[in-house]
Amino acid sequence: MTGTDVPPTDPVPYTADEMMSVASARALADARCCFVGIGLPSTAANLARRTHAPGLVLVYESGALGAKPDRLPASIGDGILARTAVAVVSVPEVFNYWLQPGRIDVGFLGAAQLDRFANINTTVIGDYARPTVRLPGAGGAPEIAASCREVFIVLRQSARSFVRRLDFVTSVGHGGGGGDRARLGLPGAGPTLVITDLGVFRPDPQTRELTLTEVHPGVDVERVRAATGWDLKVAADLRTTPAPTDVELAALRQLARSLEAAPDPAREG
Amino acid sequence: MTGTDVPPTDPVPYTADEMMSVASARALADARCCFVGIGLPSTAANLARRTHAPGLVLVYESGALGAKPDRLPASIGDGILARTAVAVVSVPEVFNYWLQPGRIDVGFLGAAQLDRFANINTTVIGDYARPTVRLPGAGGAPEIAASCREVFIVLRQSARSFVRRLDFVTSVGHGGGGGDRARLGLPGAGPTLVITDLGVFRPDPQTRELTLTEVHPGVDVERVRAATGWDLKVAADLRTTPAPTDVELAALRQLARSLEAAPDPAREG
Amino acid sequence: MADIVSMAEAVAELVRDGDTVALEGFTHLIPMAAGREIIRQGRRDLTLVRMTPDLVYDQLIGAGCASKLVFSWGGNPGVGSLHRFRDAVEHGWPAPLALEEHSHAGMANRYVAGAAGLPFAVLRGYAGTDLATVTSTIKQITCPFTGEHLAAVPALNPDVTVIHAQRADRAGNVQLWGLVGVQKEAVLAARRTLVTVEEIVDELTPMPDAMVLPSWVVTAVAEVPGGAHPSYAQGYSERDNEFYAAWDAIARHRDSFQRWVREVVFA
Amino acid sequence: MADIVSMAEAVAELVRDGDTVALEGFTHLIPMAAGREIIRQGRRDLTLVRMTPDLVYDQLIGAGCASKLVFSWGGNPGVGSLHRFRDAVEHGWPAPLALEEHSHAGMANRYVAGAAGLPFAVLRGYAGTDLATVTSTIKQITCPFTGEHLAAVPALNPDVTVIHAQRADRAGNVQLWGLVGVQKEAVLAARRTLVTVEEIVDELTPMPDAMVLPSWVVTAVAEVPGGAHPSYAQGYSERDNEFYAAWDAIARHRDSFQRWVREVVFA
Repeated sequence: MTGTDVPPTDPVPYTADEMMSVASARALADARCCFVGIGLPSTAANLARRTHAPGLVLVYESGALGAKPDRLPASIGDGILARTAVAVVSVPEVFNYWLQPGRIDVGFLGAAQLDRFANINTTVIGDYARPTVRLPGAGGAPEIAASCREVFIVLRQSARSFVRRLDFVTSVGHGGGGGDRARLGLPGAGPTLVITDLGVFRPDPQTRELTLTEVHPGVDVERVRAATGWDLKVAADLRTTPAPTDVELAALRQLARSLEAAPDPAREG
Repeated sequence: MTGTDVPPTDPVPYTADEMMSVASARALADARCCFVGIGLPSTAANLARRTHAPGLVLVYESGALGAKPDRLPASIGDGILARTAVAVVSVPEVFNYWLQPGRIDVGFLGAAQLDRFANINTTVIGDYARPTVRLPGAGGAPEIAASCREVFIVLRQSARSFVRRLDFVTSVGHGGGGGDRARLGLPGAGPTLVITDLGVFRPDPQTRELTLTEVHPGVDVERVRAATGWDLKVAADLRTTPAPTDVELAALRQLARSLEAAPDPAREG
Repeated sequence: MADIVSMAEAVAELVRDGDTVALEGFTHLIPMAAGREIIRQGRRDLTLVRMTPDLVYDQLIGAGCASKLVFSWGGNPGVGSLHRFRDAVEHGWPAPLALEEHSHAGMANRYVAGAAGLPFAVLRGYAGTDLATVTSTIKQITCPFTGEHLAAVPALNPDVTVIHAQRADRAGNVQLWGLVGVQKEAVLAARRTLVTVEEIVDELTPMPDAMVLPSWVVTAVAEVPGGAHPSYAQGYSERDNEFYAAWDAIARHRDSFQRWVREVVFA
Repeated sequence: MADIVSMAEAVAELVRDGDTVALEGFTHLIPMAAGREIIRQGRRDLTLVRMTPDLVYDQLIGAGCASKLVFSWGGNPGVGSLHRFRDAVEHGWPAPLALEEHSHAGMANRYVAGAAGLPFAVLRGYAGTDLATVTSTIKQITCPFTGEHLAAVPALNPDVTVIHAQRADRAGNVQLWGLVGVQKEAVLAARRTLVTVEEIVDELTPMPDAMVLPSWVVTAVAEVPGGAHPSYAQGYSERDNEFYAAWDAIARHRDSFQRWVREVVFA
């Protein structure tokens, strides 16, 4: 785990990444099924299944429906997903029959860059034809962002990731603001929650601009502003995220240990 | 078996239906795979596998690819097809991935009415909205007729089945004649052979009108003309179909006996 | 998650007058018992959707449950005619029956589009046939890359789909194997789904050529052993070809059919 | 019917300079050994098609076999970047690499159309993204029934598709199970197909969640045990996650990559 230690005001010290994973898992309390990308979303979804949401159905783009891995999968195609799934289907089927019709409650995405309307770039930094950094690209994200009933985004926050203007729109959040999803014919509600290592953001009901609604314990608004590339809106009733409980931390750490020869899952787009 | 007995000029007497089935089976000598409807086509295809074409791949619209039934299936969904198939696929898959791309050499169809261009009616006798006889309808036939590399048609011949004008075009043979399939964008060659209880017909290379090229033993041209609703073209080098051999008859009769509680398969469209 | 209920409760709850109803199963696993339950509960004005109406719809049509049929092949497989279907089409008895008629490929693709949340499907089909002249749900579409003309058919999204399967577990996950037809698509295309099963088990043992429909796309499961008869459930029963042949005589005349409804369906 | 040959013979016969080549397998069953054989045989100017380029295309791109990549997600799963892919795109080394970039849903549907003999596929996709501005093979299409606008993508029909599977029988029927990805579609869409398998057996025992590709749609089968490493073959091997992590260091620099090609591929 990377990230900054939070002062041990709580019984068990925890990292900012752990706070982010716990907050992400909590967000899945009401979801019935979740389309899971690897990395931070997979950690959150598997943590939710191990704590408050044991019935959460995990759908992986590799074709595993209702996977119940007893450790963190090392990739979206980890054999444990097929072996523990309720059903295994082909990749065309998972996109056409399961994602596209809006059967998935929550799509859980990562991002390299995010803008104030929760649009996502995972394609390039710089110009598309002559990029400074070539990122992995779209994968399943454009249609996950389009078709899930709602979308949660989890990423580490900095002025380089929370940008004024995306270099490339890989996946649409709220486009240019209120009403844009309807204009584009996107069926789902789009991003309703963005969770970072600093806090939690929700779109304004009208403008759909991301608003800081929670800061994690020990984080102040100025630190969040410094890590945001636009003029950040802050909710009037800004709250502080409850710190991870001992139970949550124990479950998260057991999960993390379960991934043998652990690569850094956060680096997968 | 129904039909008229042929005078016993051959060692073993046989019926006109048996001659039709044997001639149909022989036609599959060069095919690698065959899309099989139930009834007469199924009898022919299974007879071919048991005699001269043991490697013939049978594809059924129920989703059985490479079925090797050891008896005549009682329906296209007979369990023996799934149990003996190389692969079992869904109905959408059999049409979309196996039939539509032109993977099938021969589509073997039956018909209620046929016209001189080998177009097929299996929908209605009389007016569509107020039919005299409502027939079963299209089933898989329109796309079998469109997409197989070639099509064989087998049916009992009479002036009621070989008609001047179809009451309804369910499946296209050669449309209005030469060039029509290309104009309609139909990928396969269309009907190349029509086999009845009286003889064998092939389309004229230019006009695509059906021409009598073989009569079965004991059948004369006048009898075929009387059972044809249009002015029949007869090939200059009209031949006589070789009579069924003892081996063919034995295999056919063993197949017929294998169908327990045998319904009349010829009545399925 | 699927509720485990009796078939009578499930039909009462899920199948409503005026609904568009699909009872699917391609020769294998036809939900015959559910069809008879719909007759018993006196549903009316149904739009019946099915590739092969088979005996199950011959019975529903003859019993006066249907006002429309969406289909692609209406015969008694291996036997001959569906006499109740013919009587309705040829003579409007017991009620006129509107037809929306496709090919198998068209019907299968309509379910595919329905399952996929698309408004239409594309296929190479119907060209040159008279089907497009009598069926308004067949149109042409042009490939935006090659300019080729292809057929388009609209999605089928039944109000309720009913299928029969071999097994379900107590959570309502459904397992079927053998010839699986168009059942997955018919279930995924529907707003509500009822699955009758041969048995409910503690655990679904993985089987070759099996598919599992997760309980979260199934509304209700009812245990109905033999619920496919005279169709069959691979691993549980054989197709009753003799009954298919015998149906010809039962259905050929209105009075013998009505006697069958009285004495068998309402027994 | 499929020929049973050596992998070297099969690649020599089936993969030609300038071909459009798809090596498929979604994390599971990636035909890695066949990729190295293509490098050894010095193929050039390939259009490489694959949803997730993964290590197999990082290697082919770094070795200079490719002039174009058709793909949807080019990372090292669970690790980070594909450095050879990035070097080709960012610096044109060892050769410029043209990109045709889609989403997973778009790529999957392009294979579906290819397998189905259709010129294009329809999906709900790409709306509002910049992908359509950089990729010419994304267009809009209008539903002829509802007027809705949807995305259209053209069929993918590779000259040759290569996959890895668990087993084949001596007739060349191929069996694979577990996560089967888009392999059936990639095989059916191709003009020629090569399948490497863990083993050739006398008889294919039916397996749960297995699919069989009949030998008449397979051109050649080669027995290559471990041919998916560091990907895996369920029932035969585990994914070598450590190799995926180690690849990051090997591929990060041109010289370490070239040493790997010399010492491992040409060993």
